[in-house]
This record gives sequence, structure tokens and C-alpha cells, in this order.
Amino acid sequence: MPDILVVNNLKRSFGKLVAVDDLSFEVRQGEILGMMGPNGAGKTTVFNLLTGLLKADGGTISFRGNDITHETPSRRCRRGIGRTYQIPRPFGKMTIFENLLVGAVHGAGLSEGRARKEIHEILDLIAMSPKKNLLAGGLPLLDRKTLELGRALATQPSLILLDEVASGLTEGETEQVMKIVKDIQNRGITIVWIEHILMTMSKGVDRLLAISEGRWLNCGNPEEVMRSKEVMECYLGAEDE
Amino acid sequence: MNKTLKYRWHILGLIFVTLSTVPIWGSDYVLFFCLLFFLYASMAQMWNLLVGYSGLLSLGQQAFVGFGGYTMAVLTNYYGVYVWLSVLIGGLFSVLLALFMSLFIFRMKGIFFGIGTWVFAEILLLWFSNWKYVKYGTGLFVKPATPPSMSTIYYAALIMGVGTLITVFVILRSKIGLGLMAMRDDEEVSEAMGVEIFRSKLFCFLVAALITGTTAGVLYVFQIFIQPYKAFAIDWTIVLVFIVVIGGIGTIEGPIVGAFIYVLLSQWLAEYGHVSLLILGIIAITIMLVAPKGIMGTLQEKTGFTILPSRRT
Amino acid sequence: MEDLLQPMLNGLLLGGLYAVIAIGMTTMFGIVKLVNLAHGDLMILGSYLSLVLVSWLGFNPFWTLLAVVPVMFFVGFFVQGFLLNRVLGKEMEPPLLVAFGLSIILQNLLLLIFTPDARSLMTDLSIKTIPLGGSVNLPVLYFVDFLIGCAVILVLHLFFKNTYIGRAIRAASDDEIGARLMGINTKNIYAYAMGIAMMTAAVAGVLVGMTFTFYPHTGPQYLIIAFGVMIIGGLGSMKGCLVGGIILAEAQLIGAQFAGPGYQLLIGYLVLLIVLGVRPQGIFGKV
Amino acid sequence: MSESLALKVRDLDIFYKDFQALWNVSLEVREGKIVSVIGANGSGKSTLLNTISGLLDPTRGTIELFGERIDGLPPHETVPRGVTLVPEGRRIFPRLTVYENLVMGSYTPRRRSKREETISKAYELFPVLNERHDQMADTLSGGEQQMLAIARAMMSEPKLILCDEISLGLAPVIIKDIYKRLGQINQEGITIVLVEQDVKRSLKAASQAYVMLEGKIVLEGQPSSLTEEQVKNAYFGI
Repeated sequence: MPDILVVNNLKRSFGKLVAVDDLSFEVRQGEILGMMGPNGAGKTTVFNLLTGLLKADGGTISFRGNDITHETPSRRCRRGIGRTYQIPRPFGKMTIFENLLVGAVHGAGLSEGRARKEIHEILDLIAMSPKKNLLAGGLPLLDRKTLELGRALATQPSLILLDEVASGLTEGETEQVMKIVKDIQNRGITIVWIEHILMTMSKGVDRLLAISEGRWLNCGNPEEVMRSKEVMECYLGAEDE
Repeated sequence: MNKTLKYRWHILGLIFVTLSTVPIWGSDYVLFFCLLFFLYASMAQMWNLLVGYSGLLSLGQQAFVGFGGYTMAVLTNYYGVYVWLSVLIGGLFSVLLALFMSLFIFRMKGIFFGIGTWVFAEILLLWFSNWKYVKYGTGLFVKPATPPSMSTIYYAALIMGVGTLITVFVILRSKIGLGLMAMRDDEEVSEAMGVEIFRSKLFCFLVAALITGTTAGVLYVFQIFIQPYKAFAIDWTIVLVFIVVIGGIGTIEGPIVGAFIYVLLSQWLAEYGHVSLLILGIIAITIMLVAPKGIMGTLQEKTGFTILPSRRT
Repeated sequence: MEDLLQPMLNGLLLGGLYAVIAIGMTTMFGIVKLVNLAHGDLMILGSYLSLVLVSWLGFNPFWTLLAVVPVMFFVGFFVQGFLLNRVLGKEMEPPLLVAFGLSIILQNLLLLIFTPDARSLMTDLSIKTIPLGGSVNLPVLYFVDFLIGCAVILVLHLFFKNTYIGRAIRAASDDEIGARLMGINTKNIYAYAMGIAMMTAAVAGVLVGMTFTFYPHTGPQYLIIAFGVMIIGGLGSMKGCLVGGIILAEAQLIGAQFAGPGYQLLIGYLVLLIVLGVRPQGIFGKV
Repeated sequence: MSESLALKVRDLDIFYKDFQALWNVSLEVREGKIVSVIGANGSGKSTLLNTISGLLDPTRGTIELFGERIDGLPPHETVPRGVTLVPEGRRIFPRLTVYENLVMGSYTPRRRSKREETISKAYELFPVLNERHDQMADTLSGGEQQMLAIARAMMSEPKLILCDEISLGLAPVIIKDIYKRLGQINQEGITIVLVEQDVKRSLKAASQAYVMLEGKIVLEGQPSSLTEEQVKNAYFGI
């Protein structure tokens, strides 16, 4: 399978703190790549660098063969990178429908007429058709999480970055979200996925990338990565010397 | 609730007919009142478009008021250009000024953008008051070859008021407007969803300059006399802030309600001179503390009431 | 070159006054990220308070500082504690607009009480000069402004460096949550900070009153000067404040020497605009 | 049960708007002990500490410090009562010197008079800080910053210290050193609550442990009685 996204030697610091340190990895077309790491490992920073919300201090990002390292967030979105946020950030004073419309009109570049059709399909997928005219700001957490997914889909991405879509949800709710993620994958969309409840994720991902303090720890088969010495040490602390 | 929505267009039509026949039935007082109301509502709509929707905190709207007004006066007086044509050219000149300003100030954010616009306006004030061509600080009388009648000026103001309202409505219903509303809620996220932040902001800035400059032209045709210390004064922005804050920032109806209240109050309080501004200041602060969303903002939150829906369903 | 010496000297001295005009606003910006649009008007309020004491009691303007400075502390404390703290939050506009409203109230209140006439705080220093050789004279009042300006900045610096409150203010601006965890009531601290900023504004107000004429609407003009100093000198930096003041004043006076006195302010603004365009974070700002 | 309770948390619920971060959390800390709270990211450990210190208001439930209710009090009222938080991310004041950071620790009026005495005690505990005395805090290394954060918390002469992720991002040698100091602090009779990612280290130091998952306490007991499998399960939610 060809690589849809190639990240080389990515670097980013905040003052003295090195948040992402010489990180390289690739994402294969059509796969789900899980990303794990303890608090402060730099996972969300990596997402922000990929979408352009943060500028990289060094390294390159190439998406479908194009170097996008220096492109604006909106350009990257239109190239086909969508994302969700760990703490949902809906456009609070807009309705669910309008939230999706922003993605379809600006991100996917559809006319408003075309966009409306597409959105109804997405609304069905995320089971929000009856609620489409509610203000997004007042929604309960599950709805805001699914809206995040729907909004990312509305930009018609070929790669979606999922940032903790299940965190804070109950088991039943998590299952609902997981179903949508599966649907997204079935549409042939590549996924990079951060989740701290490893159980939720380990079932669904093709490969797992573990990072800690912005550095590459291990990458490959999920089971193997989770049982690897580096990961165990990093999560549970080193065996005593 | 549904009833008011159902008859919305009827009511709006009725209001429009009433307003457009004021020169026939109204007294001078009503005429002046409505005229000022249109002009202030128009300029306030533009400040609201900038601050309430685009996140551009302009403190320099007076730059366009003065520039548009002076362009109109100079063209009419010195070159004998037809007065309404020179009003339009005044608007276009304001756009050029805005383009020039944007080279400097679009690198700044938040309050620094505000200061940048303000400094520009102050520079214009000083320049015009030191400029022989426009008779320094003494100002110019606007003397068209054939002075327009009061009802003509009234209709010009009506066109500005209604035209601005329609413009804002159309912008908000357009692709750019969709992006603006997203930007207003969360700029970062909207940018990551493909909204062109810079382009949308510049567009709004230029539209605001065009309409503010043109409206100012109409205003100075009405007032006959233009002077740098008044035309480029920060007071313009102050008034616009009051109107929009009182009416409700980030709503279409807010500037209209705010302009109505402002003109009403300033007429009532006119005889008290500066007390009127003092009272307006106190009202504005009270509203910021008690109902930061203004009259329409608070009303809409509670009842979902809108006159002109910019919502998409 | 000879002709330039006098404006350069004046510019240097005036820079000290500009610095003390700006220092309060710079401080508040550094601490709360609050841009106090009423700073100029509050400063002019100080000038008028001094004027009242001068005309009622016949004090020398210098002595009025003893009363005006503490009064202005309370004004600042209450403005922050009862108005601005209540709208402080994520969004930048509400505190700005409240300060803006306050500015209007102050201007019109002063107008109501004092009429729009230009006033000044006359002292016998006003016209005194000391010849320095050649055609250059040292204007005594400007020199006093400069000295007091430097003194205010020094005292403020020592205050922030050595007192509990001063350190707590810096701590709160470094890390608000960290400061709260130390048992610092940060809202209270902001009110103190504004009180102190207003004490400097009181000094600035009295000095401005002695040096220039003032009237109720002069506030915004000094607000822009304060902005200029803050932006040129770098946001929230005290040393930068003095340097910024001197640069702005030099630009104005040297510019006026070439272009004529009518353009003094204009050239100051142009310099400010160029700085804003080239380095929005100021010459000395890090960011 | 001869020792009295330093901290007693009962049925704590916390909401961030509509998101419930803590569910019915109860825990007890006996005076003079070290208690460890572990769990994965987002399990609510920091929320718990922030609520005890007064940064957050509980929606329901009570918090008692040595028998006195402190729930709902802001930090400037809880700190004088003897509880202090070493927050996640340290939150030292970067543009204050090391000395000034410590001075800020003794901000509450009653502590001010004894400031020099407590500072010299802090320097005894962390001699490296004495060497850095006049340096700006942001020039310190990560480990030194963490020590400063702990020393600063000690300046308020607390009876209970809450430590949030004090080993985060530090090298093992330094973590070991910091834990040694914590032990010394504890020997002076100060009660400590540890919230940690470094599970093994913190379990080793503690005499009682709570495991949190998804905002609930799912396991509690003496560290020795918890099997590795139990902890792993709770931790990864397997």
C-alpha cells in the first residue's frame, strides 16, 4: 500500500520544552494507525503540526506526494486532511447543520446546494438528522463528539485525524462512536487515531505508534507494541535498578 | 412566535412603505430623525460586521467617515462633480484607503489592529488640518451646483440604510458569511476546516470602508459643513460602539435597535449637551456588565427571535 | 547640526515624561493583558484633581501629588475591582469596551464640571531655562519632568522587585493558577496593580498639567502616546518604556524641526505606524 | 486507628458543564501517611487534586481537612488551613528568581514573618536551589524546577501536600532523588497525596493506593495487596 502521509524528522518546541522531537512515521493508504503515549507525550501537538495549527520548527510533512509543511491550515484541509478535537470545539452559536455546512462548503469546496445533499447523508450516518437545527453549543458530550466526526467528514477528507473520540463517554456511548469510526473506514478514508483508553482502540487499529516525550518509541502490530518493553516502562515506570 | 414569523414580510413591507413615504406625511423632526437613524444604522452595521463577525476590532472607522466626506466635498466643490456621483466616488476612495491601510495593519491582531486603525485616522486628522488644499482646520462648506432637496437627501439616506441591511444580509447568507460565523465562534477550528481567514477579513474590511465612506458622504451632504476635527474624530467610533453594544454585538438586528435608541436618546438629551454622552457611557457600561450580549443578543438567546434570519436550515 | 541639539535635548527630556505617561498602561498590559483605553482620561483626571487643589488651596502643584497620588490609587482599585474584574475573561472585547465607556464618562464628566477651556498648572518653573553654552538651553521644567519620570520608573521597579505585593503581582502575571495556589487572591491583586498603575498616572497627570495645557478631551491624545511608547518599547517592559518614550519624543521633536511644528504629532504617529508594521511586537518585545 | 484523618473526601461529583469528570469519589488519608492515586490520562486524578486545593468547586460531596470542611473554599483560604498543591506542570513563576518563587510560597500573612527560617530549611532540603538562589526560575533544568515547585509548596508550612505528576518528563535518577526528598518531608510528619504516572515508583512510596478509571475509584488497598494484573487492568481498562 502506498503511504498517504509521510512525516520526516518533525520538530517543535515551546520555549525550553521539546514537545515533538525528531519524529518520523508514515501512514499507509486505507489503514487505521493508532497513536499512544502517556500524558504530555506530544500526541495532540503532532496533530496540530499535521493540520497546520502549529508551525513546525523543523522536518517535513508530505501528504499524497505534496510537501505541505508550510501550507496554511485551510489549504491542508482542502487537500483532504480532516480532524476532530479532544475537547470538542463545535461552532457553538451555529446549528449542527450549519456546522457541517462550513465543512462542506469551505473544506470540500462544494456549492451550497450540493453541500446540502452531502450533509443529509452525513447526518444520517451520525444519526443526527432530527437534531440538525439545534445549536451545537448546548449539546451533550456524546452529540458533540459525534458532531466532531460528522464535521470532519463533511470536509470530504482522504485522511482523518481522530483525537480521543471516546474519552469521557460511557461504554454504550463509546460503542456508538466506534460504529461511526468503522463507517468512516469503510468509506476508504485513512485514519490516524489517538485514544487513551487503549482497550477501545487496540481492537480497531491496524498498526500502533507509541511515542513518549515527543520521541518515537515503537511502531507496528498493536499487540506487540503494547507489550513491548519500551511502552511498559514508559507507562508503568522502570523496573527498579 | 410563529405568527410574527409568518407575517414577517408583511410587517417589514409595511415598515418600508411607511419609511419611504416620510417626506410626504412626516414633520421635519420625523424626517431628520429617520434620516439620522438610517445613516447611523448603516455605519453601525458595518462596525458590527467588522467586530461582531470578522473579529476585526476597528477603532478607526472615522478614517473612512472623514475620507469619504472630504472626497465628496472636494469633488463637488472644486470639480463640480454631480453630488451623488461624488458621494459614490467618496466610498470608492475609502476602499482605496482601506487597501492601503491593510498593508500595514493586517499583520496586527486584536487591540493592536484597533490602535493601528486609530493611528491612521489620527494621521489623517492631522494631515487634513495642516493641508491648505482643504482649507486646514477651518473646514469646507459643501456647495453643489444644484443643492439637492431635503427629500432627495432623505431617500439617499434610506437607500444607504436599507441597502446596507440587504448587503449585510446577503453577505451573511453567502459562503463568506458562513465562514465568518464559523470564525466568530472559533477562528482556529474554522481555519482548519478550510475557511480562508485572511481573505474573508480583508473582504469585510473593504466592504465596511466602502459603505462607511459612502454613508458619510450622504451625511455631509445633509450637514453641509465638514471639518477635520469632527470628521476624523474618535467620537464616531465611540458612537458606533455604543450603538452596537447596546443593540447586541454580532446580530443583524442589534445595530438597528441600537441606532434607534441612540438617535432617540441623543435627540432627547441634546439640550443637556455633554450629559447625553455621559448617560450613554453609563448605559453602555451597565449593559456590558448586566447583559453583555446587548438587547437583541439577550432577546435572541431567550426567545430565538430574529427579524432577518441568517440561519440555514 | 547646531539647530538639532536643542530639539534632541528636549526630546530626551520629554521622553522621560512620555515614559511615565505610559508606564501604568504598560504595567497593566503586562499583568492582566488588559488594554486600558481610559488610561489617558484617568491621567487627565489626575491633572484636574491637582488643579482643584491648586486653585482652592493655593498649593504648589508639586505638593498636590501628596493628595492626588493616593486618591488615584483608590480610583484605580475600584475601577478594576468593581468594573474591569467583572468582565475579565477569555474574550478581549468586553474589558476594552468597558474601559472605552469609562473614558467617555470621564471626558464628559470633566467637561461638565470644568468646561472645555484649556487649563494648566502654572509654576514658576515653567519658563525657566539654564543656558548650556552655544544656543542650547536646558528647559528646567522638562528636566524636572525627566527626573521625576525616571524616579517613578525606578521606584516602581524597586516596588515590583522587593515587596510582597509587587512580587505577587509579577507572580500572578507569570502564572495565574500558580499564584492562586500560593494563596494569592489574584482578583484582589489585579485591583492593587491597577491602583498602582493609577498612582503613576497621577504623577503623569500632574507633570503633564504643569508642562502643557490640558482640557477634558486631551486624554485620548495621551493614550495614543502611551500606546506608542508601549509598542516601540516592547509590551510590558519597564526599561523599554523609557527607551520607547525617548524614541517617540525624539522622533516628534526632530521631525517637527524639519517639517514644521504642525507636524510634530503626525511624525510621531508615522514612526509608530512604521514600528507597528515592521515589528508588531515592538522593538524590544520578545514574543 | 490511632492516627487521625488528615483528609476525608466523601461522594465527590465534579462536572465540567455537562461532562462529569468525577463520579462519587471517596477517599481517606490518614495523618502522616503517603497515599498514592494512580490511573491513566483523563481518569480524573488531577481534577480530584484541583478540587481539594480549591481551584475547582465540587458539584456534590464534601471535603474535610483534619475534620474541618474545606469544600468550595478558594485556594487563598485552603492554603492557610494547611493544604497545598504542587500542580501538574509545576507552575513555577518563570520570570521570578528562585528566591522570589520561594518567597511567594510564604505569601499568606501568618507565614511571612517566618520566611527566612523556612527558606533556609528549604535550601537544606534542596541544596541545589541555594546555588541557584538568584537565577530566574526559567533557567533551571526540569528537575530543578520540580524541586523548586516542591520547596515553594513547603514554604506555606503545609500539613498536607498534594503532588500532581511530579515525575513527569524527568530522568529516572532525578525522580529517584525527588522521591528521596519526599520521604524526608513525610518523616517530618507531613501527609502526602501522590498522583502519578510512574506507577511503580509511587506505589513503592505509598502505604495506601487508590486506582482511578474514567472518573471513578475502581480499586483501593495497600500497594502490596494489589497485584500487577489488577493494576494493569484498571490502568488500561482491559
